[in-house]
Amino acid sequence: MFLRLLISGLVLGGIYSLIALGYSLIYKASGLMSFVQGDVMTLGAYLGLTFYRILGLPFVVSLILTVLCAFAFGMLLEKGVIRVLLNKNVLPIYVVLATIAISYIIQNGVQLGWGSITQYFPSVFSKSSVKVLSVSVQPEALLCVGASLVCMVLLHFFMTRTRFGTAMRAAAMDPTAAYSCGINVSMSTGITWGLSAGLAAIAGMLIGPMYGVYALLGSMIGSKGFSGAVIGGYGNMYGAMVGGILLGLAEVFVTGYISSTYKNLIAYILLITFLFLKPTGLFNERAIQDD
Amino acid sequence: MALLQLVDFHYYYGNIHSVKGIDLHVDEGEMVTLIGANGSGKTTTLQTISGLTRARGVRGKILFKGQEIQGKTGDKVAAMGILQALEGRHVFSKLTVEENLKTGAYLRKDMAKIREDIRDVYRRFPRLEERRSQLAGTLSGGEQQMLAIGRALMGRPKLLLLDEPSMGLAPLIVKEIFVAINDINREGTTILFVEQNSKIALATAKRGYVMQTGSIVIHDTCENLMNNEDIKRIYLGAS
Amino acid sequence: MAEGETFRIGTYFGITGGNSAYGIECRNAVRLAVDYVNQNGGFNGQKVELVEYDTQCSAEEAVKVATKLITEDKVDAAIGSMNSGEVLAAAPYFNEAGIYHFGCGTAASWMKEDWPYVFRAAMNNAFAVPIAANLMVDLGYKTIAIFNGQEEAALATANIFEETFKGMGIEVVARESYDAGDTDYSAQITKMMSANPDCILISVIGETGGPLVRQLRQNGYTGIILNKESFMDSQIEIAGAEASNYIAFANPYVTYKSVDDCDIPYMKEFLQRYLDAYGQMVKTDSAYRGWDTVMVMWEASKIAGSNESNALVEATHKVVIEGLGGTLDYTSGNREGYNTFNSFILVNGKNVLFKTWLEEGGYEAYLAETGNAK
Amino acid sequence: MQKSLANNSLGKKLIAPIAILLALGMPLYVRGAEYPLMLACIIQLYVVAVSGLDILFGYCGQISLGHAAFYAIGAYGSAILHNNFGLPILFTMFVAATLAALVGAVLAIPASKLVFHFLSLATVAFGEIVYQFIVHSPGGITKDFNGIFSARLSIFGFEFSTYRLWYYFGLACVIVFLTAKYFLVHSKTGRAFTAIRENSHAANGMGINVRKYKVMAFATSAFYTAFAGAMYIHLVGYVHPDTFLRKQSVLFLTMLLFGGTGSLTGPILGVISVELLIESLRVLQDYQGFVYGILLLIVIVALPGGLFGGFKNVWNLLAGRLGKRRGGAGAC
Amino acid sequence: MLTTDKVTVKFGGLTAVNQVSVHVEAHRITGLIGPNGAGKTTFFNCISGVYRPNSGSVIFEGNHIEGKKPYQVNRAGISRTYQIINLFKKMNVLENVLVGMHPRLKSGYLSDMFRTPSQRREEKAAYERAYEWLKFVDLQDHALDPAGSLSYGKQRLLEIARSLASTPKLILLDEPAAGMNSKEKEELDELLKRILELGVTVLMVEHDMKLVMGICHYLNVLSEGKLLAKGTPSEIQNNPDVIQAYLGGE
Ligand SMILES: Nc1ncnc2c1ncn2[C@@H]1O[C@H](COP(=O)(O)OP(=O)(O)OP(=O)(O)O)[C@@H](O)[C@H]1O
Ligand SMILES: Nc1ncnc2c1ncn2[C@@H]1O[C@H](COP(=O)(O)OP(=O)(O)OP(=O)(O)O)[C@@H](O)[C@H]1O
Ligand SMILES: [Mg+2]
Ligand SMILES: [Mg+2]
Repeated sequence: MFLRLLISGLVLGGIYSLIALGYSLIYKASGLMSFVQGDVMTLGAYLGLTFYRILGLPFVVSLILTVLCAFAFGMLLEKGVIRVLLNKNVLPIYVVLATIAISYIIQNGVQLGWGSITQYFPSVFSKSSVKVLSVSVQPEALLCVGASLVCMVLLHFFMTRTRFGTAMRAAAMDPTAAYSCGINVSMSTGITWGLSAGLAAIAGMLIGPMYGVYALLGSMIGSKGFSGAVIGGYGNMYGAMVGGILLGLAEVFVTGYISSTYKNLIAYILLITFLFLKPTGLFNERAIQDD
Repeated sequence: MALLQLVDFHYYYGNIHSVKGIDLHVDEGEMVTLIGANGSGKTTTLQTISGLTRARGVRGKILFKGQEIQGKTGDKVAAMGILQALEGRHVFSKLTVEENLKTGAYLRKDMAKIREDIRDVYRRFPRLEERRSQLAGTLSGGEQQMLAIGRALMGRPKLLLLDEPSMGLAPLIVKEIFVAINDINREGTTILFVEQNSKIALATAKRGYVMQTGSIVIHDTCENLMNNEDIKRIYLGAS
Repeated sequence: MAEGETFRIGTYFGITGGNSAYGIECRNAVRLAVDYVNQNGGFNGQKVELVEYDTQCSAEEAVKVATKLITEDKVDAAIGSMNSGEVLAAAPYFNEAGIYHFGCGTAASWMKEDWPYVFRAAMNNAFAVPIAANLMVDLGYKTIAIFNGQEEAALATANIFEETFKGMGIEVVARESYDAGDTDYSAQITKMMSANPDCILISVIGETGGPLVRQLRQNGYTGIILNKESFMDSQIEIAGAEASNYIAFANPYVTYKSVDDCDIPYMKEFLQRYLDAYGQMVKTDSAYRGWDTVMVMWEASKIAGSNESNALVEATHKVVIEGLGGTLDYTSGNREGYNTFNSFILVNGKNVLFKTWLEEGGYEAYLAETGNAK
Repeated sequence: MQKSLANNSLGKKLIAPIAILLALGMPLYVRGAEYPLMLACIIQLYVVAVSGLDILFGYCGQISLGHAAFYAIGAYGSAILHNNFGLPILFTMFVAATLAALVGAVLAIPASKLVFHFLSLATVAFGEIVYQFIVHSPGGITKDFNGIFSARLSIFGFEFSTYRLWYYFGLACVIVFLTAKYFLVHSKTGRAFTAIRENSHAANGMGINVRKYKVMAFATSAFYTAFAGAMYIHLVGYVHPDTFLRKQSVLFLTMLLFGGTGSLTGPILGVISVELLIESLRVLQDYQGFVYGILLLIVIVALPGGLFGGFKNVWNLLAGRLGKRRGGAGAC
Repeated sequence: MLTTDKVTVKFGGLTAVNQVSVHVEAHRITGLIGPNGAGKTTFFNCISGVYRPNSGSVIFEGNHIEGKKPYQVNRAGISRTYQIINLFKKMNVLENVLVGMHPRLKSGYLSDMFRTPSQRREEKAAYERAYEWLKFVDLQDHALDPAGSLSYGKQRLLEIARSLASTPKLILLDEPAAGMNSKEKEELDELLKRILELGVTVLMVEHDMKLVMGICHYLNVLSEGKLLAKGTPSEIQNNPDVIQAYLGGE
């Protein structure tokens, strides 16, 4: 049972990580908190479903199209809503609330567009399961873990080592000064939101075949991903990954060895414990001025 | 032709008319200062040139090399070669000193030259080199001021705008800063700066504008300004 | 009430929110049924008019809506949500106001209250339990694991199952649950499987069934799955046809892939009507519940000869009609229509009567196919 | 001159809120309009809840996305105390609210070192934890996912059996709570709250025990919201745990921001407009959630100062002194 | 009045304040000068409770105050202004001063909430006193303006008024003249003298030598975290170490 639980925990953690990365990216590169990541994932799953199942395009093509659409959506969100709010110099809570409103819109919008019944997302691979250490796992799940690993490394490198990444962080800290250094702040935050929407869409396409696609698919996973991001160190890419996995393992082991009743409780207790005892998370990330 | 020219320039914060129609020009290679009492609109003017204020509040013309730049966003203006060291430092608090400097050179591609320029800044402000991997937010007030100036220099501007460069600096450093400003100007960078320490400002620059409650009241060479009785009384102190 | 006026039926369904798929289908069927009734003389000559509200699948909204229907819209009768929690919240208001009311949730709880104005024309999970539990006896199974959701209908039903199994000498070796919104059940499944039960009972509501069965099979469970209700077409789609094999349940009715799959004439007629009106097949059994509900009310109005609430209530106790899932008989006084049902097992995408399946050697074939012979 | 600075009279400030509430009571004079009356009652209890949140957020600057937890503690606490121990209702309401205030204080002690984003996350987690405790309660005391029933309000044997009667009770609560809020925020304590909101480091340097005041703000706010929760259960008679999901916390915040923070009138305007919006969207059925989201977004983007801020601006414009526009409720 | 004994503050490997012992005489203006990054602000933060010194002690009127929280230090009678202006920007000028009076007001949570008669009396008196403080720094005309709308120089004055409002025995000023022009500096000079007349002791960090040399009774010079020199202004002005590290030769 231990091995089985371990593997399910890792797989679940991989999914949380992919979402967590998006949250961390937004926070690190724009200093903002968004609640919409989980729902963008839902949207991504629906888009993927449309391209892949309904229009019958090949998976890779559907994936690329979905990510592009999500990227555009993220950019649009930033340009049409977030930027407008930031320009008005409002409190950051308005941005949070705006993302919550957007998540309502997505949740209700996909129901209008695709109906409220759970949609079937066909498997990507011909094989429905592969064995990992004698435990059968869906290939999509492995892909999910792989994707989050790759994204983690890429994003970490991008944010800390590249000029553009540093510029993004700078823009998050002090937009006025960033402008005066020649950084197109609006563009850089736009790209950030686009990227994290793209990430969420990848997650959506990968978990669609596992869980089916429905309007509230992303809402719980979204909150868990968020917790993962904070536990790891909000704004740190490695932290997001490790936090997500930790959360996945914690949930699974609590269910396995204690009771499924405490499965969700444990996630939030972990979150609040970290916030109170170590708000900088496992990776001791101090991304943005927040004091 | 003037490198920078403001024609009948106004600025409004909502209904507050904070700059009331000024004309100002800076010629290529010149060093010009803008002095004036608190709240007279100096910062507003500089920030508007850099495209950092709200475009909605602006009336009038801002010409750079004869081209209208009014309404361009900050990054576009920076790309044209106008860089500013902001009042109140505005360092990137969670970036290290060195990352701050590199960000200053964001628009440049020549890595080798950038590294050279970083060394140059460190030579001017050895203090910064000692602190190169410290987060900028934890620097002392004066160190942040040095960093802000250094960062603006990193962009190799055509026109450098400095807003109160001496604020919070020790007397020794103030002198050094102005020596540096002179050097930079001599090396070909045009400079427009705002300064409360009018004595040193007038001693450094060639021409000066004096602002009062949003208008330019006097405009003359620094030499003449230093001998102006009103200026002496208000800005240079009795001594 | 004067002749010629309309008979107003208020409805409150969760049209948006968590389980809205069910609310929407049910509402659709209610609309269909009302059209049918109106074409056929209405309620004692009165045209039926629907006053519809969305509860967003929330009990608080259900209470508000109930108050509005009663005091503002002054409806003559009401049909309520698929979600038993909402019925539980709203039904007392209708009962207190003396308004003829039908709920569509399947939980046992709200019919246990002493609310004489509150009826049901859908299955009561509690009645299905012994029938379904008997399947275990038929198969000679001794141990079972239970997996349930936390919503009223799912939880209460699982509890009754557990009681029933205990009474039959069947051991419950594991009991697991999940919360609304969870997507991943692998840990619970692992835990249940490590208890090595003969069979797994799932008592979940809404859209969870599909992904759950999929994950059960994914994690290597090949045994028979006992479901608290029929495994509907929408769920088969998600779970995949292969994974949905060998799901057994007791229920008045099942869903069909196409109209032709159905060979019960009355049901077939209804399916066709629904397909014509909405351009798609009925995917969940909630549509059946909506239709049956209106038909029972209509019959009651005919018996009563009046549309007055108390008369309707009284008349309902005399109603015996054929519903979509067999006989709806209210004469026992428990305000429930369906009192007996069939057992089915889902084999190769078809719902086969359990008895038939056993008799025709289905079980042996299953053992051979899955290698589960003990 | 100083005097007028000190006492910009309570009477004047309370006129608007009370007038609005009385206007809401219009149905009182119209017979048989139960439904609007019920809405008016719900609005009243939301006003109490949102005013509580305003003390915390509008004045003290501490964000909470978990206020539904306090609302739940009030509702469940009062119901359980009344159902299981037969204590009189008004008393159980106060006990439950006090309990929530204690919980709020305990939460605030570690939370007081967190700021904006991290604080809001901590409150989200807190809200979820309380929800989890309700649905998986020890001994099933909350009846878990089923929700619980409780009696309608009665005081000293007098039953508030109709919405009309309850309305007067609600009005009294609103007046008491708003007056207390007014006194509190226009005092040393209130100034300390605002100072913490504006700049907690400087507040600390000015001799304000920041943690203590944050704890006070949390506790006060929790008391208000929990009391509203208790009002709710004894108005409706039934609560379901899903009423206390994050959605509810967001609703409180939405109402507050809709109306405008840091004022007496803002929460009232916010509650009324959001409630009416929800009511009027009901007819849209399938589209209501979608349209609600869009309207919400539009209001956030177009009117970030809230309605009160918006009204104030219009008023200033009319009074021809827009030039003197102050920081005011809107922008903060 | 205030004595520090070998106060040391370290940030990781960096020793920002190194074994600094100074003494502040009551009813005097004591200056603290030194190059940028010498540790002056850090030293202030140590006295006012923002940082806890790694070692050494801060003794105020015979009591150890090191490690106390800022609000406790304030209550002990030490009040301060900030190098980077730290006002309550959206509160009006009068309210800023009232917040400054916070530790001297006696009313509590419940008396505030129920507005008891004694609370009412106290509030009224507080408003009047706050107004007096505004007159003291000549800001009475701005009483109802939001603090954030004042010009830089006036904001500095308000900071001073706010910190005076807690009737401190010692007031710490961090670069009060930064961003002021000559005329305003002269006014500041005069204000400092009046503060002294109130019986308040002043400890001040400032880079403007003209102001410092003119008004301070005694000077301490920090450099690289260490106390480099101390003495009267004229002694300091002629101290070669100080000239070399800080003042620069003419
Ligand atoms: N954000 C703002 N909102 C409203 N008014 C402002 C704002 N910023 C500046 N002002 C006003 O505009 C006028 C000019 O300000 P500005 O900062 O340009 O002056 P300055 O000459 O740079 O003064 P200082 O020497 O103090 O830096 C002042 O009266 C100030 O009060
Ligand atoms: N949190 C910190 N972490 C690391 N180093 C710090 C921190 N705070 C201050 N320092 C360093 O300690 C030294 C002393 O800083 P401090 O602010 O006390 O200088 P200062 O004397 O006030 O200088 P200035 O006149 O420029 O304001 C500086 O070199 C600064 O970089
Ligand atoms: Mg300025
Ligand atoms: Mg300093």
